[in-house]
Amino acid sequence: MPAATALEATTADGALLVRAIILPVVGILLSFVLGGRYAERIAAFLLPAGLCVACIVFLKIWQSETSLSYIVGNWKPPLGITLRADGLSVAMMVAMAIVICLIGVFAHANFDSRVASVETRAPMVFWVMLMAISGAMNMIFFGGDLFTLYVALELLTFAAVPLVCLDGRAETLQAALRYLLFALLGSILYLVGTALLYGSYGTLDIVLMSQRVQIEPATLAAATLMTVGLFAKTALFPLHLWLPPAHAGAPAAASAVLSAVVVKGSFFLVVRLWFDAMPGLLSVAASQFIGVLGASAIICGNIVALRQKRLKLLIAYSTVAQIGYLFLMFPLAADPLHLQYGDVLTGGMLQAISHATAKAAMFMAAGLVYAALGHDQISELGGIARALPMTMFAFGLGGLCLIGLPPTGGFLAKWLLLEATIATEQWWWAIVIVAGGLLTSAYVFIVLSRAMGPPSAPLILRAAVPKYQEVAALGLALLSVLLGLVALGPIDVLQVGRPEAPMAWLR
Amino acid sequence: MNAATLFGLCGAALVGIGLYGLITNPEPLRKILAFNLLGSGVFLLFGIIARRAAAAGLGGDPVPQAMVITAIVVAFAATAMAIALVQRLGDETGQASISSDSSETGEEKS
Amino acid sequence: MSIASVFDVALVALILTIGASAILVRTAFAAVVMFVVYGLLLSMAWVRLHAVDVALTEAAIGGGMTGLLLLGAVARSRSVNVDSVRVGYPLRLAAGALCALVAAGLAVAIFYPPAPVPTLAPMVMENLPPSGLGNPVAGVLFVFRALDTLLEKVVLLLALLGVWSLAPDHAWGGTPGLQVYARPDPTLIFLAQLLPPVGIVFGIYMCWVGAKDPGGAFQGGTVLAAMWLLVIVAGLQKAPAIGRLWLRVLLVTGPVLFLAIGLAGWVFADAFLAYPAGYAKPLIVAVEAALTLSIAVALGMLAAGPPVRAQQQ
Amino acid sequence: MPSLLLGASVFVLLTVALGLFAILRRSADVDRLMAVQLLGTGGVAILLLLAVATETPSVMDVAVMLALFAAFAAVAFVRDASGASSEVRGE
Repeated sequence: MPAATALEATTADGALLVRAIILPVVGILLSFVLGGRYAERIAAFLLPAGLCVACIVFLKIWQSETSLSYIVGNWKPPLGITLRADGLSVAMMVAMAIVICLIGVFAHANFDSRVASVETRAPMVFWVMLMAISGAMNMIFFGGDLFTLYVALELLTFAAVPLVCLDGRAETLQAALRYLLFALLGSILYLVGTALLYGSYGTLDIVLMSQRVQIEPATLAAATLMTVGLFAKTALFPLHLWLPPAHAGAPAAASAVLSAVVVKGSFFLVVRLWFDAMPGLLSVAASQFIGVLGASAIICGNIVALRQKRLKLLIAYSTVAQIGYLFLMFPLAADPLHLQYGDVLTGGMLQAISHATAKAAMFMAAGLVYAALGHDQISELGGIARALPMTMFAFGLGGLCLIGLPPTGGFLAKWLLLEATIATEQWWWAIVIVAGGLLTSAYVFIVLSRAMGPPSAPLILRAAVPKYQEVAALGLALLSVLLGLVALGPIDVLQVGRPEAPMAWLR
Repeated sequence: MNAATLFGLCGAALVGIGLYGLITNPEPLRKILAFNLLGSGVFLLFGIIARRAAAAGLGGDPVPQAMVITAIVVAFAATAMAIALVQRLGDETGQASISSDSSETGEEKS
Repeated sequence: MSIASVFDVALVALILTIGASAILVRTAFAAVVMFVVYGLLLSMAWVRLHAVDVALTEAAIGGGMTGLLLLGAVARSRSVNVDSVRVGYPLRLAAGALCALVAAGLAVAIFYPPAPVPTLAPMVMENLPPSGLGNPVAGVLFVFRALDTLLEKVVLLLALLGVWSLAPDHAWGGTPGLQVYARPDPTLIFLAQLLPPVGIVFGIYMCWVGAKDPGGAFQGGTVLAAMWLLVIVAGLQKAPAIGRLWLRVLLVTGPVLFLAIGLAGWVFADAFLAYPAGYAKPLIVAVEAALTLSIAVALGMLAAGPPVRAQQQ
Repeated sequence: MPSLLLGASVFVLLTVALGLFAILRRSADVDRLMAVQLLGTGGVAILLLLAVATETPSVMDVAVMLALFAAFAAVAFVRDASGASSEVRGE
């Protein structure tokens, strides 16, 4: 078993994982001392550097087909902490690093800190928080210890909440407060779980836990509380109420990072918890229940999105729906009769990644529309496609990915999930997937047809939109389309480090 | 029933009480207070887990104790942030509440 | 039933009563007072659980600092009309049932501990001597799980920046809202002259003793932060503007030193956050001292709140 | 000897509890301040008794901490009672 050997020692190149975590931390500390005027320059250097590290880690794992690990301070678990990177973590890490870098390019227009002679508030906060989010995500992807993951989760929360209310309007403050309370509740529930698990197994190391874990009251209570807490942070229906106002009210670059990146952190932990820390513990009934929540999110999120009058709110509700797809992988992967495990996990991760790219592109496009028109009322978008063709093209491509049309990443993800519904004979999830796609296509079509229609009054653009912002949005949208092609290439990297027999206890 | 179990039940009850306050109290400030109560209940759980694992001449397992110290500081930081948010919201709107429907306020804006 | 268990039962009953009334009592002010009392009681519970390090932290942060924050917020929100729509009865009943379920679930989990209780205490004691530390909790915080401690410092900095981010744009770089009153209160000034000398000595002692006995950077830093706040509140000293370079440098000193020593471990002890043999104790004491300062400044500024006035040039 | 000291600590705890209920039942804010002070003094007494009874000198540090922060909380009250209205807003 690769996971068991990974416990023994630091692997060659394991030091890369430390680098991926330290880089953003150095950036944060430097920004504090040098001041906000340098924050953007520091980020402009460190975020691409982080992407390079991510790519190197990706290549190492893809070529060697083994996971990397690093034992911090040479103290092996259970006493110490191990960082581990398997296929799931590197795939997510590279995707998030790319998205964060492009968001950084896009944000330059809004948070240029170099023009002012003194430190100003919004740029300082934005760039530091962006670096913090990239560090926290890396920590979540590599953390091999449930308590370290708790600290990383808090890091993510504290970085994300201020982004919501960066412009200081009352309604965004309200959204931020609501988000903070949900997030705090989520992390404290997660913390209860870690306490109980430590009490039962004397370790919080994920690999050690997976070897010791068994079905008993304390473990089930812990797993339930942790899962509920993480659901609240991921905004899974019906704990999604905080998300739309928070994501729709933030500045466009912040919305993009919140919707594309931040919610994936807590989702990734749910996956770690059920598929790595407690493999095979998820009962069929519980997994069906999670699936029902996911399905409700898809249907409700999409229907509410259809009824929105504002573009940013529509996109935010569509995030609620797309999060639902992520959780369909639980009933599909936990069916003990059909071990479709690997493909479903690949599908779920692809959905997370393609949603990240597509949604970031769409929020950026919406932000550009808002900047150009001074509003984002869908009914008055007429003529915008002619004024901002590249922006609306990016929006449309992102929409195609969300709908799941070939050859987009969204198509591949949903295809893998659909295949699994057939293989495991759970056709009811297939209905939800297809219905969700239809509903999505309805609102994407509404927006696009409005945008391409004639303007009700002569269109006056309030501000010129910088070309590079449009290019950043289009770049992300194209990525989301091209993601479908990974089926030909490195998709098998996701399987690296997976235990060969996920349902070990069945044997 | 030994002392660890007794304090463990106390922690469990505090988690329940704090959760109740967090859900039912409409005032943000009281919600924050309830969150702290809930947190301290959780910390007590760590405490009894440490206590009942006493060995090697120590009164308790130091690992969960260290985790609690980290968690207490994080909870304080969270409280500070939440309170600053409530106060700014109070300054902006003249009232401190998170109960109004924000999707509507969102529409009013533009 | 031994006398010790009589004490425990009485303490638990008191904690639960005060805790529940902090939730149920009518006015926010009364609730906050209850909460401060509750925090102080809880530190006794931690003593009974043989976790003196935690008892120190709880008394300082749980009761004292959080109490100050909440009190300040109550004082300000009195002029603000809070919409007092109470949640409906059925919903409260449902919430009560849910919370009772959660508490019962936890109680069940506690009642059935695993047969041999797993513990890392022997392993900690076995590996502690090379570090030269006598306090096992400090050992966990700075040796075995140093990564958590380092990251937590970053969390603290981020939370501080998050609090600052709630300032109005024009006030950025200015001074926090915590300030002197129009009429300096003689009682306050007396206390602010009396308490800090004692407190500062105790804070330094806490940091120093942490390597051997319960205490450490967190507890020491919190005491120093409290004393600093006291002096500011009494008007004996001004809160610093958040743009000050010395403030920023102090804030990052601890984490930077920690990180630097961690990186040095990469070169000299072949692992990130490992200490070279023989140098562990002086290095850890240095990190703790620097962290005490950084924590003191960070906690103090967190409690002081976002800047409200632009700095006069 | 330890049991005598523990007995004494139980006695102090019970008196503190009684005092707390008596004080907290009143509604004046200044009275509530007394609750914290009562716990400051009573708590110190209890912790010192526990420290001697269980022979853990480090518990005395907790007693100092408790005394310090009870006084600190009192300052917060004074601030609240005397200066809440005069606090200048940074509008």
